[in-house]
Amino acid sequence: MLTVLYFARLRDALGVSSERVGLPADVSDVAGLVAWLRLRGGVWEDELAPGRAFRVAVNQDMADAASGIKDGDEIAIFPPVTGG
Amino acid sequence: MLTVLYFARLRDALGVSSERVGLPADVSDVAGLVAWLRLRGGVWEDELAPGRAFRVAVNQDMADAASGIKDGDEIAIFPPVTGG
Amino acid sequence: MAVRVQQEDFDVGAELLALRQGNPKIGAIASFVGLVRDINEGDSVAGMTLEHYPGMTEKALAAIVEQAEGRWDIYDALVIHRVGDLKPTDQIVLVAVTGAHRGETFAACEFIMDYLKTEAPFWKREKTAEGERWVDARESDEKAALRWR
Amino acid sequence: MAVRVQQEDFDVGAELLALRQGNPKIGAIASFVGLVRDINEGDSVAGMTLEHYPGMTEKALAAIVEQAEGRWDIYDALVIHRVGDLKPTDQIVLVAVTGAHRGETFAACEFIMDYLKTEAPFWKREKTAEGERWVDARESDEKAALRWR
Repeated sequence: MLTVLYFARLRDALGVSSERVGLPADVSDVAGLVAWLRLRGGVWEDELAPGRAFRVAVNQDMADAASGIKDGDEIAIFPPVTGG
Repeated sequence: MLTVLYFARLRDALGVSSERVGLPADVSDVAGLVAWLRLRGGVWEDELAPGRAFRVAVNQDMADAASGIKDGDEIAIFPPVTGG
Repeated sequence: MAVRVQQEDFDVGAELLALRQGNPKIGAIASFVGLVRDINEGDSVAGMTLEHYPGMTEKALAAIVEQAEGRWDIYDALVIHRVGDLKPTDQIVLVAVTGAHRGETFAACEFIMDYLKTEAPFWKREKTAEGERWVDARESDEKAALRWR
Repeated sequence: MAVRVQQEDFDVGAELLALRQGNPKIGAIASFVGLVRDINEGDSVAGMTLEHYPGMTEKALAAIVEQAEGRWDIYDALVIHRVGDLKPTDQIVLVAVTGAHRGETFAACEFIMDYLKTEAPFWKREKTAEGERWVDARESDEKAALRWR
């Protein structure tokens, strides 16, 4: 299982702040997970489309498309940060 | 008349903090005044020798060798500053 | 090093005093305070809510401060960032860095702020006359962070 | 703009608050505090006396702040510099700059400090175990000021 968290504008747009999903069989990195989430269609396809500005963290570290994902990980997907 | 002020290490070395002097006839700029003071010999010659690090202000503005001097001016001679 | 994420306001004077207390080798403290402005992108702002990612935020801030400590010869650094509801003139963030000399403290303080702006998971939601809106990330912040590479 | 040369200590928190009060357009305050260290050039320092050139000092500081205001888009700036007898951990100088955004306030604050170090008529006399000595100007301070040219 993965814990997937959504924050800020993305959470509002997707309508979910956190979910538990089984690690899809063919997903081993961030790019794969995002592609898998896009298959849900609708806002998922829109918000996570290539070229849209969002960031992904794996186990609370900033990640990129190639970062590995394994069972039990905490994944977070969120817009570019705007603190400070 | 000129008012000439000396500060910090230079005041200690020259043994004077302030003096009033008549504007020497052939002095019209900072270089001329410093050369005239050097003629006093001893510590004056040493401390104001070419190549020694000191600064001159004319009427409370930082000046250079070519800055003009006229009767009534307040001249200050001091070491490089070390505040902050 | 100390990193705090909190709803409560902070007292800059007291924080700076605590940061330097007990170290007479400190000659320099550079600090930065970020405040809520009453205007943004030309619109009047009545207030904002700061959201964050608990756990990751603290971790990200600590990693940024560690980078600064590895890069400059500084003694200590403090980051306080508020979350929750804030109104114009409220303090948002404090970054303070102590060291022997000013150059290192200025650089480290600005570096921490630039990285915080692009790496620490905080998001601002503004209240304007037209309703609430998420603040967009600024390209100028990306550029500011990139110049340290 | 305010420039003060004084023997008394100052309260950083209160000064920053006063500087930003009444202007909700301020989003950034960069500040710097210089402190007396208990060591310099490898020798232990028991205290120091700060001498200045009354009249010119205030004029020089005001001119430096005016240059900063002409160069960066800032709202206000404050410089407080102490004179007289100081001991380790005492505050020497405060420079604080307010503005809409952080980049300008950091730059202006560091510029003012760098110029103050090379242009404002202050001189330090240190008390060490070997007696009193005038502090020599540092070449690194000249270089720091030159990079703004």
